[in-house]
Amino acid sequence: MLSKKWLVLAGLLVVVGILFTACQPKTVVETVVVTVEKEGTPIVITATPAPTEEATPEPTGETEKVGGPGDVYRIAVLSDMTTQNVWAAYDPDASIWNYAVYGSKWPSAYGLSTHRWDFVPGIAADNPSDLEQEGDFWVCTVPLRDDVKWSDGTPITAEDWAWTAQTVLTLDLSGNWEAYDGDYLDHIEAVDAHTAKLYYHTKPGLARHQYGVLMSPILNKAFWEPKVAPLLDEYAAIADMDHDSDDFQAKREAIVQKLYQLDPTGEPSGGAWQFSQWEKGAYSEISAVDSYYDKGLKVTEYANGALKEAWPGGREWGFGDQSGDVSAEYTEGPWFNSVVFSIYNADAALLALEAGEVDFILTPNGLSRGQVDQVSGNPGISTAQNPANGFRYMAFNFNVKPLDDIAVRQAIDCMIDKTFLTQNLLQGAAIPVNTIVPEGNSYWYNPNVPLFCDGLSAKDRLEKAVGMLKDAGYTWDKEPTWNESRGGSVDWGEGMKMPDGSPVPQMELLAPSAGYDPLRATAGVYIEQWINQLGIPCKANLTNFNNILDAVFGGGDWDMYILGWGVSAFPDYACDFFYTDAGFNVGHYSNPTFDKMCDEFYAETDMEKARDESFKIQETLATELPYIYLFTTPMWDAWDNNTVIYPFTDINDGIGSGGYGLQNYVQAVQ
Amino acid sequence: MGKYILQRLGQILVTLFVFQTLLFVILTAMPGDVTNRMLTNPDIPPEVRERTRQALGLDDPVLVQYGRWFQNFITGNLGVSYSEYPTPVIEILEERIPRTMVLFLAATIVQFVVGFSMGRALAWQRGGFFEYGSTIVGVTLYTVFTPWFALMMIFIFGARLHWLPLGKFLTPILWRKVDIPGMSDSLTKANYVFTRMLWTATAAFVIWLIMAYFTRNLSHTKRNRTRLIATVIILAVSIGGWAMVDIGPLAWDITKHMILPIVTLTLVGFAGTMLMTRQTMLETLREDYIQTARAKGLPEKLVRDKHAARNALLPVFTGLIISLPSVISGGIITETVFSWPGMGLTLLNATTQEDIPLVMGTLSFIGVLSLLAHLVADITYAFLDPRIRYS
Amino acid sequence: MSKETPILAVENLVMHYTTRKGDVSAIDGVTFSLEKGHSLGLVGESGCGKTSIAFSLMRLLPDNAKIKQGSIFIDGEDIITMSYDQLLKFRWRKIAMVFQAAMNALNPVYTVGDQIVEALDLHDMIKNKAEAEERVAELFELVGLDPALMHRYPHEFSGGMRQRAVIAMALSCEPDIIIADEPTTALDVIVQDRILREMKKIQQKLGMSMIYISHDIAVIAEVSDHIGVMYAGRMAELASGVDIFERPLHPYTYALMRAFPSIKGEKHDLTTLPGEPPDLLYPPTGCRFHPRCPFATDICKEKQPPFENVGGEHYVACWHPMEVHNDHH
Amino acid sequence: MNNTAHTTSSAPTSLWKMRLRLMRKSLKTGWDIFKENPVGMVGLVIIVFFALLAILHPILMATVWDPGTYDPITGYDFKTLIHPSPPSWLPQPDNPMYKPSFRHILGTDPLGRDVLSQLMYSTRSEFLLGVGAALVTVLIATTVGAVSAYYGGLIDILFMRMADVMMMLPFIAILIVLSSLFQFKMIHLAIVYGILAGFGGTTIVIKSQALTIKVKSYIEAARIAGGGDGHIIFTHLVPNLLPLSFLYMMFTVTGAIFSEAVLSFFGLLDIRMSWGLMIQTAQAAGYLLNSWKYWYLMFPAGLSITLLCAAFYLVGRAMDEVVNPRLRKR
Repeated sequence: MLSKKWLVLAGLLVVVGILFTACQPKTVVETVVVTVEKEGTPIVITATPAPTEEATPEPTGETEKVGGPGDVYRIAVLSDMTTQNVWAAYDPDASIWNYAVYGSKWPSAYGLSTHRWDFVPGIAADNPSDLEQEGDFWVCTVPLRDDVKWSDGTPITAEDWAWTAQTVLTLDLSGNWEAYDGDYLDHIEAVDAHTAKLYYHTKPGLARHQYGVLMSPILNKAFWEPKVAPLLDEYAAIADMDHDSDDFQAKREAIVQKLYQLDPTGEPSGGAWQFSQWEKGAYSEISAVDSYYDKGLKVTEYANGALKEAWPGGREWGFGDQSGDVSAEYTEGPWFNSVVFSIYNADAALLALEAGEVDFILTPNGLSRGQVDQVSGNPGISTAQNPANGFRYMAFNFNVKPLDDIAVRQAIDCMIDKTFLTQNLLQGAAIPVNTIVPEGNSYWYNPNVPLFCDGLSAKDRLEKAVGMLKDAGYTWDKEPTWNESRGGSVDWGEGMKMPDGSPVPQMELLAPSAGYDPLRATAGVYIEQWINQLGIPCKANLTNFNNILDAVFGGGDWDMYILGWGVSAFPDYACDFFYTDAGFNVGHYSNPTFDKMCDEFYAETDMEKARDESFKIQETLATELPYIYLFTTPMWDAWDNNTVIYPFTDINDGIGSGGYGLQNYVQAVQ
Repeated sequence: MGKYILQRLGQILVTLFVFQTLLFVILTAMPGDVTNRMLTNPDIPPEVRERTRQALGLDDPVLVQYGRWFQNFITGNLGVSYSEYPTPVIEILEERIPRTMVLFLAATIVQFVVGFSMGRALAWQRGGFFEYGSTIVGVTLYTVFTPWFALMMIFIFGARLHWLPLGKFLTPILWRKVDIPGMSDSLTKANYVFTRMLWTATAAFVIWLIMAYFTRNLSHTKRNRTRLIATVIILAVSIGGWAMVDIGPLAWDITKHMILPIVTLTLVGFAGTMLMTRQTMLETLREDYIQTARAKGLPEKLVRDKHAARNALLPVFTGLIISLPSVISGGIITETVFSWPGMGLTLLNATTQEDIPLVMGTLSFIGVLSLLAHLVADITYAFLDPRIRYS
Repeated sequence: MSKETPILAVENLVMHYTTRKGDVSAIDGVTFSLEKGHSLGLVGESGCGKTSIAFSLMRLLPDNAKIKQGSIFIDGEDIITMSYDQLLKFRWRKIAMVFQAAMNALNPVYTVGDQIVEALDLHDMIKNKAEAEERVAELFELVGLDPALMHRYPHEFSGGMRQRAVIAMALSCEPDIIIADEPTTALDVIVQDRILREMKKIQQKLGMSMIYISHDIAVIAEVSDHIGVMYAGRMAELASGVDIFERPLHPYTYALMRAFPSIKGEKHDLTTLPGEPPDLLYPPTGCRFHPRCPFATDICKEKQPPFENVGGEHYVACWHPMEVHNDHH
Repeated sequence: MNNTAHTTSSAPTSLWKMRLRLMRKSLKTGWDIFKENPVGMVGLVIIVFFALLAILHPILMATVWDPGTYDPITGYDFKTLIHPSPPSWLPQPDNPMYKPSFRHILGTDPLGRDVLSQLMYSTRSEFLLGVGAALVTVLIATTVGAVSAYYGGLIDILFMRMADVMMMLPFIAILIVLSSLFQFKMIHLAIVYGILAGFGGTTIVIKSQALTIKVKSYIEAARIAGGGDGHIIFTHLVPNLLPLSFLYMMFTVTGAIFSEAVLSFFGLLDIRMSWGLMIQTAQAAGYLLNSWKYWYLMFPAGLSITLLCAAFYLVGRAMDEVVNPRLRKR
């Protein structure tokens, strides 16, 4: 018995000892020395300031096995990729986890620059020609570079593009393939190997042309044609059926499913990386394409918005006035031999970063504040913050009185103190948003939309809001008043009546539950209070995310809700959301003037003019307030500054979500 | 015994039918469907959502869907995952089942051995420091908030002490360089190794059983010695065999990654087995044959291990096997924290993504596994308890 | 009884059970001895301490039982002071036991043969498996069981067969003493009788000593040379079987005999004793039987009667033994 | 015995009075046995402690705690606003949460809400959840067990098959699926958990106990005296099953609270505040890893879950020794 007691005691001591050792506050290591063996020569990499004699404790075994700087760029991902098949990847499996791994595998004629989201050529040799009418068609000619090659050495040609477009149009693929929009695009013709001619049967706007077809992926015809041909034949057999019949849909879906299941093994890459291996549930790896045609491409960005691209061979391309201050300058890689994406959960990923197991954490929503806090004291880890490319908003149902009244919406907007909400309540976990285009999308962002009650105190807000309502004819049994006692609070309005004399009905505000998103839940609870202060009876219903979707988009009964959108680079979503009777216009906002502005915007083909129109649209929406934009979240990224450096870290939506870890630009610390 | 097993088999098939129906009812009654996800993407027009609904047959009458589900279940066609469209569910399950099985079989065995031994000792030490100490520690661990506990285990043993890896089930940096010749393309390397590890374990176990069968008639001390030697030899051969093949280091890598989850699962789970063993032991100790054994002059240790524990083993063992499916579903927590891509994690992800076919497939699998466990429990019980074996 | 070489001698044994409510005086100053080859029957109501004595003799008492004083000599050795290791060798080899509920005395998960072999193996009675089987077969035949049954499990045996198996097990190590604790309670009368006769026969054949324990004095009378009547943890009367039946001196013995039909067919009035056996947490003062005794006087309440030889190896603990006698005749 | 039966049918009140007296007596004996088990007492003390916390919360909110600051869900300490350079106990620019101080004894969570207030507020819902689930379980298990044992036959087979299915269901997995697909609030969780536990293993245990009671002579007597089935089940069978049912209540409470924590942790429950949600909030904001520095975000809630679950479990175990004499020390 005695011996057993000792045994237990000893066991306890061991446990306590382990805990003690583990919990000791981290000693701040000024210098981190990582010794890596490469070809027999030990290379000592030091971070600031200078190496000390003391060797730091051995990191985990995983770091040792890295071949050396520039060998492997190790990214922690939170979820596995789901498919290797490009057809599926651009439709049902479109996710950051897939794009991060091989998003750069398929070339496009043009694209957005990684850093500033400028419209730049991909495999195109120069700007596309202006759209011209040619017979029944609107045509545009795109010159392609003759030095671009697939990883198997064959050139990337206009044939590839034409074939890709034709296949998508024939099978009427959905998802991101919709960029080859059959409502506009008729076909693409390969005039010669390096000249493509686009034929539209309807005049396309920016969204369909520049931000559509011109940016769509181009697949390798030689590889895919034999595999896809039988499916096209199958489709041809059913093409004559009634396209709205269930039978046709089922058959078409079966064909599409086969397409999505085609084995892509051996598909040549048209980008900087080619697929190397995928260990399901554990990691995936891509390796650098040595012959990548853009390797060494030097990009110079000027403060005035101009841009210059210079290839090692002497080729150059650019726009704007390429003079004055250079705001950024970077050279495209890839600089690593391969990229390994290892799957961790969010917490383990951070531990892995701290332990030197990974160089970067790729998250769709950025790191959380606690995680940033955790690594902030770690000199070996750097962090960067960028606003997310999206916004959280509150929407109104125009079929519910009095929410159809602009005065009510503006009064509510007036009551919502976004600064208080984001800085105090959400304690900096959110950034206020005032217009539908996120600030990070600098080309399209309108910084001067009208604001109500911006910067006012709670008292002034209330008084101004009440004033707005009164002007619109609303009355109360007991008007909401500011009460100086108790440090200043509001005596809620009671018995509010609409201009026609009927009482304001009970409202419900749907918001995601705190478990799903504490930010929106908290915002919901506070907005509920603010609305109630005005005398509009409102109850916040914090509920399951899917229930909100069902109620709102499933044609259910709702008054107001809080959700969020992640948005695309081209701001035509503003019109998609609010065009009369548009599918996403669930609030039934209807404004002929707005529709007209959208019509113009949709049809615009000139970037400059489109920008002016977009600004007007943003102003209208900020005044009419079918949505009240609340806030967006900051995207935090963290990386191991002992192993990797980025040429720039300010990028819309963050390095991870916006730049997929900047695989083409990241460099090893030398 | 054959009749007994057949009878149980019949009952189990009925239970399976009820279970499947229940699943279908639950999952059909839920609000929303997969196409909800399309709602949040402004790039997808509502017509596309409608088209998808049609194509997936979500607008069909419930009974038609029910019939289809059943037909599919019987033919092993669990449909196509929505979240990994169009990967067949069965393929996803095939990929993840071995990982879950390896981890949880190992964890269950360790947990059982620890819990049973502790419980056995506890029953013998009523009152006093040892009993109250282990009960309190055991129950605390049993009720500790598992996600946090698991994370702290990683934090302490992985991040701070650097003894063990930080989750996952393999080291990418090591695996990426290894090519396994002759491996079929459809398989991942990990599953190739996993399957072989499972087979080795099964083979070793079967050989051990055969050995145990042939040594059953030896006298007690001799039998123990022989079995110990044989066990060591079997272990040595299997480990030695693995050490010699090329994929040995990979298996070792997986094993290293398994230690922490297993320790965690054992710590949070052993108390259940321990307390149950203690209870059944206390009940068994009141049996007359325990007095007989003592009267025969058996030392207490033998009375405990050979007579009391052997009988207490029956309910504890069946309890354990029956709890196996819940261990796997409880593994959702462990798998999530340890980034272990098994069934639990699959279920959680599928659920949050409303990937109904995958949810159904996973639950069906857990159901089938649970029923198999029941069957195994019944058969094992029959083997352990001669009263059933010979009636 | 001659005092020269008793195989078993129990002297002034006092044993208490510790419970939450206090000490239960289960055995209070019991003295008796048993000679080699003889048999002793212990009789009394349930809870009178007879089974406690049996367990004391094997030193199989539960943890909360404490032997306060007295000694138990088996073959000249005091088992109370014996070390645990010695005790293990002693059990079954010197003193074996046939348990009360033979139904449950066999472990259901081992074959009957194995359980007997286990004892044989433990006490080095056998060298190998063949010898073991031979020995078990021998034992089975001795108790009237088919040796082929040795590989069967207990649940495949009938009640009588199990009883025989348990007896065979008790016999296996050729002990000097066998305690049979209510060996036949659960069996039907015919089987009961047959088994008892056979046990007696075996005992005589092997020259062992035997202690029978039963609540049924008639059963005891059948097989025992001497009979000890116990009441509330004390020995009330101890005499040869004939003496007990012919000349019961203790009122309790008398009442007990009236409570059971005689196996010899004599008819008695079946009178039952008034009252319940005492709660041994708070045992009555003086003679423990006095609350139920029709002849009790003041002295019975105050003083414990001595356990005295009243002649002819007839011991009794009663202040008024004669009155019983008179009443009987 | 006939007499008893007669009393039963003619004067049920006196029978109940008698039974109450008996119950009080057996409660006292039970309590005496229970008292001796230190482990059980530890559990009981913990439960009482939490019960006090739960009761104290509304009192504190009504008296010392200003609702605007201390409300567990919407509370926010506006002190932050008026300090241009906050003293050390106030949130700092780099660490916006309150550290534990006299003002906020357990600090504030990442959304600036008082942790102690959240903890106490949640205690009440945890109790309601646990006890609610336990009541449902006991109600179902006792009724089903008694009915199943009393009638036997087809009813018995049906219920026992059902128990098999229920036992087969992996609880957490099913709850995860259910709570994510239907919007579960505490009450739903309590009911669903109660049903799952009630129709499952508990029923089987209760039924076997009921079987042993069913053959007791007073049941027979009641039947001979002409007591109806329902009457016998609810006046004779069920009361005798209650001690065992009560024991299983304890284990249900543990299971229900634990499930809540896990489901909340995965963000699947539709509730405003709970212990699990407190941890989830800390985790979602990324503070779980930094449990040592921000101990007040994790430990109060985490420890409460462990303590209360363990407490009910330990009380259950101690009660087991009361209800099941075979486990008792002799």
